[in-house]
Amino acid sequence: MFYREAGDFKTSYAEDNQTFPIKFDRYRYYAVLAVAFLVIPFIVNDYWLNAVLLPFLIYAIAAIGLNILTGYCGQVSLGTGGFMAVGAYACYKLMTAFPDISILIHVVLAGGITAAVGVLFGLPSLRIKGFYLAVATLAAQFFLVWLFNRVPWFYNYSASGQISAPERTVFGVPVTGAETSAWAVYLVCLVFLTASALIARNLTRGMAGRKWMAIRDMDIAAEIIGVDPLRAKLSAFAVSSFFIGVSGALFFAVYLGAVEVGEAFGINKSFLVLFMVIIGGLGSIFGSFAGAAFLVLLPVLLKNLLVGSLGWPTDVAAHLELIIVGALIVVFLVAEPHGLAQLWRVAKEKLRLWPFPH
Amino acid sequence: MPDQLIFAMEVFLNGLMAGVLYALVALGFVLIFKASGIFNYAQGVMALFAALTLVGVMEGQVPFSHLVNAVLGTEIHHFGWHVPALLAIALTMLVMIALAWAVNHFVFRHLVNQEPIILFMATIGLAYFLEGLGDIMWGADIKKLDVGLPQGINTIIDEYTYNLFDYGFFIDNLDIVATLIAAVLVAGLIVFAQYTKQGRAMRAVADDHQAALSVGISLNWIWVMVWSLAGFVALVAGIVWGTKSGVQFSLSLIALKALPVLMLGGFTSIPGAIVGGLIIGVGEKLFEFLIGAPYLGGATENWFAYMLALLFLVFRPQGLFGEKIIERV
Amino acid sequence: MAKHPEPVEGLASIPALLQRNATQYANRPAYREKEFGIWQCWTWAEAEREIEALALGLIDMGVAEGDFVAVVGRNRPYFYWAIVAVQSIGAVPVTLYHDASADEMAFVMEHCGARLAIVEDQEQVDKVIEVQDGLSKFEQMIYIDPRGLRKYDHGKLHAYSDIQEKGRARRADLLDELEARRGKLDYDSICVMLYTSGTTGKPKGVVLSNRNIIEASKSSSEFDNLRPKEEVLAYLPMAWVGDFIFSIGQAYWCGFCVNCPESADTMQVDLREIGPTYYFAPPRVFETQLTSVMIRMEDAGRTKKWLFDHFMAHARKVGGDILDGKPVGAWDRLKYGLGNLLVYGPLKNTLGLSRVRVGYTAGEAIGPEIFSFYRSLGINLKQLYGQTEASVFITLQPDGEVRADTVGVPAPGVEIRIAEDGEVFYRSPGVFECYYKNEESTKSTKDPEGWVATGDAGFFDDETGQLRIIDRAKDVGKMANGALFAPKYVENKLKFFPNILEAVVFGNEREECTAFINIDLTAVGNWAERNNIGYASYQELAGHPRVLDTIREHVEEVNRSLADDPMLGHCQVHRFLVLHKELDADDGEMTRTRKVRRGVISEKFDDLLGALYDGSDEIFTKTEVTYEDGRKGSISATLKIVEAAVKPVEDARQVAAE
Amino acid sequence: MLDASEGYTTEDGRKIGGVVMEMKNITLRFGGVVAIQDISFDIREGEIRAIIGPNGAGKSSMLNVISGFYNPQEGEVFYKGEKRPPMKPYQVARQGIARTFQNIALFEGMSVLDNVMTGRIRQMKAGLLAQALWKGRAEREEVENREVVEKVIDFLEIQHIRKTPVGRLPYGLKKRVELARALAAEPSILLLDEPMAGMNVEEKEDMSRFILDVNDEFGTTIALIEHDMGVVMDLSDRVVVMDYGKKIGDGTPDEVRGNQDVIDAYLGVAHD
Repeated sequence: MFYREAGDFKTSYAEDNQTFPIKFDRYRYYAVLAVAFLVIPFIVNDYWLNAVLLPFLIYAIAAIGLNILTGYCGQVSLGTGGFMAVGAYACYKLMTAFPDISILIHVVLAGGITAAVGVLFGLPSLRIKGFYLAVATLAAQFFLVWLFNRVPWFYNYSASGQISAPERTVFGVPVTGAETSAWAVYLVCLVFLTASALIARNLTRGMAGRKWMAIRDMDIAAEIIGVDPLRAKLSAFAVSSFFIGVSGALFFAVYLGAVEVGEAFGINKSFLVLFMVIIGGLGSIFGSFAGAAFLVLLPVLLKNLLVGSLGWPTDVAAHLELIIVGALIVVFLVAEPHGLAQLWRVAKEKLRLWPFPH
Repeated sequence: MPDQLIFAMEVFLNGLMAGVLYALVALGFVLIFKASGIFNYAQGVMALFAALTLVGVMEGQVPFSHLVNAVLGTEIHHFGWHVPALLAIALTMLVMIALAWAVNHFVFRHLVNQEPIILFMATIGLAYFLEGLGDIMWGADIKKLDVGLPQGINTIIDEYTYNLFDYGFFIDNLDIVATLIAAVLVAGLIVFAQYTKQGRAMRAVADDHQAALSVGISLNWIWVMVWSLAGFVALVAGIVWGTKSGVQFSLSLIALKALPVLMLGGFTSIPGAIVGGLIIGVGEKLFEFLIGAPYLGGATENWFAYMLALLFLVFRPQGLFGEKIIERV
Repeated sequence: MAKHPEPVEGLASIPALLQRNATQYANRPAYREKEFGIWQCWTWAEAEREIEALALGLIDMGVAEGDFVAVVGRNRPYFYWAIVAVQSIGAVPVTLYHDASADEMAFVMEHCGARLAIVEDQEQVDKVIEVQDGLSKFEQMIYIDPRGLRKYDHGKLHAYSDIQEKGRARRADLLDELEARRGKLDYDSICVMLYTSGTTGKPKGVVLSNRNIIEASKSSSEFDNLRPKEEVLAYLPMAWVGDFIFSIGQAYWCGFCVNCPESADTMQVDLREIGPTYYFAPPRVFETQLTSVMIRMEDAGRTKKWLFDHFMAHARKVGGDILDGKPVGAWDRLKYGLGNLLVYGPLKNTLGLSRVRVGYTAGEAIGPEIFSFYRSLGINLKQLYGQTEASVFITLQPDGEVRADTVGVPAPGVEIRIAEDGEVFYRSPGVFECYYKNEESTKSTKDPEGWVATGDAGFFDDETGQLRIIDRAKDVGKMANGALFAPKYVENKLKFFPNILEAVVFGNEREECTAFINIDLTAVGNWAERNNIGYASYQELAGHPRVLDTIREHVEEVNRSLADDPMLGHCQVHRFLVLHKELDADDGEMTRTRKVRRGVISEKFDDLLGALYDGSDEIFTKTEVTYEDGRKGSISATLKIVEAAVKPVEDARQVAAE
Repeated sequence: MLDASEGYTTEDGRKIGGVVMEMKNITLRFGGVVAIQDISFDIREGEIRAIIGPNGAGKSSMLNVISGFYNPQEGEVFYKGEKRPPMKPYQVARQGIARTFQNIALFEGMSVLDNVMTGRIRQMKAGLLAQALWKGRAEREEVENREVVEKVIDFLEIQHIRKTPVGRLPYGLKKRVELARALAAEPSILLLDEPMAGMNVEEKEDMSRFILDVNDEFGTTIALIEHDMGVVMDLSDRVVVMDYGKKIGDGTPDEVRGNQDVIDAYLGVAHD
């Protein structure tokens, strides 16, 4: 309905395979960026930051990561929580070991380390396929959590066995520790998310992405036309784990501040992120955003509705949430396996064809 | 005879028993997987759900009382009667069958011919749903379950072993009973699968959906049946574990243990499930006893099974008893 | 005697204009073609280099001044370059319809004595090879697409790119020659020779000078103030004068960009992508487009349908007036604005017409319904009247004075005279030089004062002062009772019904009028589907009683409207039949521009014609047809003759007799 | 048999070069089953080489050996004069051997364009980092290879479905897309696995035209297997005939037509 594509033609391949080939989409994207960077920082308050924005931004990064592995390369992983933990602990060790290096660099390095670990646990993927692999990744999940739990070196021998982020600043503004201000924290995560999305987009629209998707759609054929399965899969694991590591680092350092590995990065975290990807849409960057937003907002809404408005006991609300989320997963897998992203796509097509039905 | 070895033997025996229970849960997976290609992650939660329901029925709890109270502001909790164990078990079984029907009717009927991984993720969703449902029906608090299974140290073995190497093995009666139950169950299932009409139909379906259909076997019926069977297995597992360590969320984590068991045994083989279960049970107990506790700070049971399965898979992807996969173009 | 305007600033030829654009608009796009998934683009400077290379190559091949060069292909930059290149070396381009049959091509090429042919691909090459032995002057051929031509003998066959390569290679020593030749071109030298499809007889070669083309382009461009930033989509046959004027004359005069679609069947998509600002299409195109819009809206959801109908109704009410700048109430304007957001805007967008600033239709009369539909959307669609001999423009409709039933006021520099028998004569700088090798028809068409007979009958409408065309002058006959007989006028009225694709009305020298009718397969077929009427073929559908009823209603409606017009009241159709085959250019029943060949048809179907008058109520007939692949076959059918009610006209005889 | 060194000229005047690939005494077994038994033949620069035979003759196995999907237990493969060590399929592909599949193996989740682009793997070497930033080599390669691919798309006349997801295409078009993918690799040998399988006459004609055009335009060496004898005879320059894993004929279509064993095999005379 709002699309005016006449006269919007492409004279170069660069234009043709840009991320938003349609003018209208492009402008809408710019608008969103503008609001995210220039408006929200001025109006964001602590409640919104901690209840909605931060979790959304951070989970979105994780979701993008998992989507690359599962949605694009077709390798299902239940180890997300474990890998986030790696990111978190790597970041913690770096922060404490090199206090005067910028936290931003630490976060990126943490991602790098996670990527390495990811590759390690990705190795079996050459031999194991489908949910055999999924189950195998559980090994990563449990082993890593156990590792950070039991080896004191990781939590610097602190009595509590917890890790807690010391104060670090970016351009003199504290972004971790007790003295942080909402807008700064928000911006840091936003920057990481934007960067992640762009990188992911570039990878998935290029040869790397094609190799991954080839493996996903038909691994044997892919190998016969020249895709090295091991390298393709490992690169997927690496990239995916990198993003997940970054999100883990932010989750710990910027969001929670103090973490006990068991509860922060347990198996449920793995499932949560997996659900985000399924509900959002496998094989779609936008889907990762949608899924993250959805599963972050849902509990908040339920809580406000049931507990806030109706005054139900919180545990009932929590149980209801489990039921709803579980049901949603099934519903999406049955009704719309491609998730919210597909719904979005369809809606867009309808708008483009308006007023015609097809 | 050195103590170390004796302790090891005790650990071994305990591991064996734990293994039997793993095998029991694993069986639930195998049943469903063979018949419908679904890898039912929710098996463990089903066990939890079964146990919760059993307790609820026995103590005459009002289902959904929390929810009802929350909505209507009422204060209802119990009907005030107590149901004898056996009847309660029967009732619970009915609930499990109803559940089996619902699961097939509302979920998997619509997911026929989907890739296994999709089905798998669906069962994860199902697991969440059941967990939530169980909690909201019966409340999330830890419950004691007692259907009159013997518990406590088995004095006979204790004395016998004491006379043997003047050290009495601690073997819990419950474990012995459980082992027996499991053994019976396993035997029963095998007999069922091999010698009954339904069993053969089930195996036919497992081999080839189309063929099964063509000889007039109703897939839906078979699926409801296997889900009910799985429900039954879950119920038994629920009773045993519930009695052992109380009915609580951690119960559903046993299921996760069953996964490596299956990866070892192969998803399609009943004997595989049993052998796998024993290997895992014994393996993790011994590993913890010999290496974990002394050198790694303990609690290695959390991951040993998975690591073992993972390494194992890398070298034999189809598991111990699984069929070999030949790739074609 | 017509005055002979002289070139401004020495812009005496197309090549001269090219030189100007190459400097003045060096980096503005001159040509775009959809190929390999994107719009390949050439600026004026680049186009100039391409053309120069080709021109040099042609000289290198030995093409002499005054040679005729046949250009056969669909709209592609390469062919436009070829035309200009040929001009710049003093030779004469002759454009041919690329869907012409081999012997049609043979006739033209032999008539103009082409030495060289520039064609598109294997298909065209084969066609020429098939006939080349019969061509006395023909020597060589240049092709653009090498696909499948590898194994051909390249003695007399050259690849376009190779010729250009040679040209570039020999630039140093041939450039002077080229400039010399280009320098000689003036307003009187021949710009192009176009063959009129000719509704009767063999095609005639219309010789147009640079004066004709440039003056016509100049004045018409000023009339609609076309600017360098216009975008046009070149999709109409290159052999047709219109395309030559729009895509070369005006494009070079104004320096705007010509866009070529990827292929005929992607035309709609490409149109939408480009979104032209200056657009021409024959009524038929608008017709089919409207039909498809309506069909697509049929399966729209309820609300959508309602929105559409509601706002379209409003558009019909005020849309035209708003476009003509007439006073319209604020509320109506507001509502129209809303409609524009919800319906018109998206609709125009999907049709690819949202950027159209000036749109023209011509060649046939357009149905008032169709016409007003597009205008009410806010598309500035206008009519013009013209012909090859006039370098297109005779009359044009000025913005804001647009009517469905008139063709506008005389174009700048054009004088018009109406003969007493109603035939329209005109005189202008655009008037053609002569018919090539055809003295007498030149004489018969163009008198010494330079007045040209259009062959159409018409009159100036009193209220609007615009010209109104009734019919081909020679087709305007007298009926037995002496009343005026204007078949085309009636046929158009019939064709305005979406269900009727073609109509041929007879009645000259006869007591009463009758008609052959072609149904529109898309429209009627869709109707049939919705009323679940099964049919296997065009023929079966055409014979269906309910279809015949519908057509009869249409005919009777036309009769009623005719009855009100004293001059044409006697042209009411008394009896008609629906033809068992679609009239087709391949069977010679229509021209390539899809004008009905009345003569041919009445001979070919004389049995049917007989039946229409001898009162029989059905007739069996057998007709030979040509299929796409050239094979011949024959179809036979029994056709019903349908009676249509007519409305008596009072003393029409006197009116006609006066 | 022709001498391995110099080439020959086909009756339609195409110059056929030296040997590109030679199979020497290939034997392939699956467990006990012998799929290919001691077969030798060669493929020459620029020719259309066909391997025909009744179903189950071992044609596909042979193709899979050439494309490195199976490694034969005995025998040697010489490629461009050098003995080819046992290698992974993707390594073979990167040597410039592209193929299509009997039952189409396209990537259903990707657009036609992306599918064909995957054919360019060999040519696109930009590192992960470059791709992540979409700068320098990655960006350049993307455009350059897109140009090549578009030429192929244009050549096979699939422009109109460029951006359609492969999953939605009819069978005939899928076959063409698959050919496009193989062609995009600019292979030195193009292997076609039953290119006409399951096609109607019209589609077969199109496909044959494309195969000939490909060989004609790009001089691509083509090795195809097909059980439909008629088509093959018109297409190919030389034909290997297999039956029950053995080679029973090799030579020009006419020579093969005359061969008694071949006739028997096709008329299904009982095997002893």
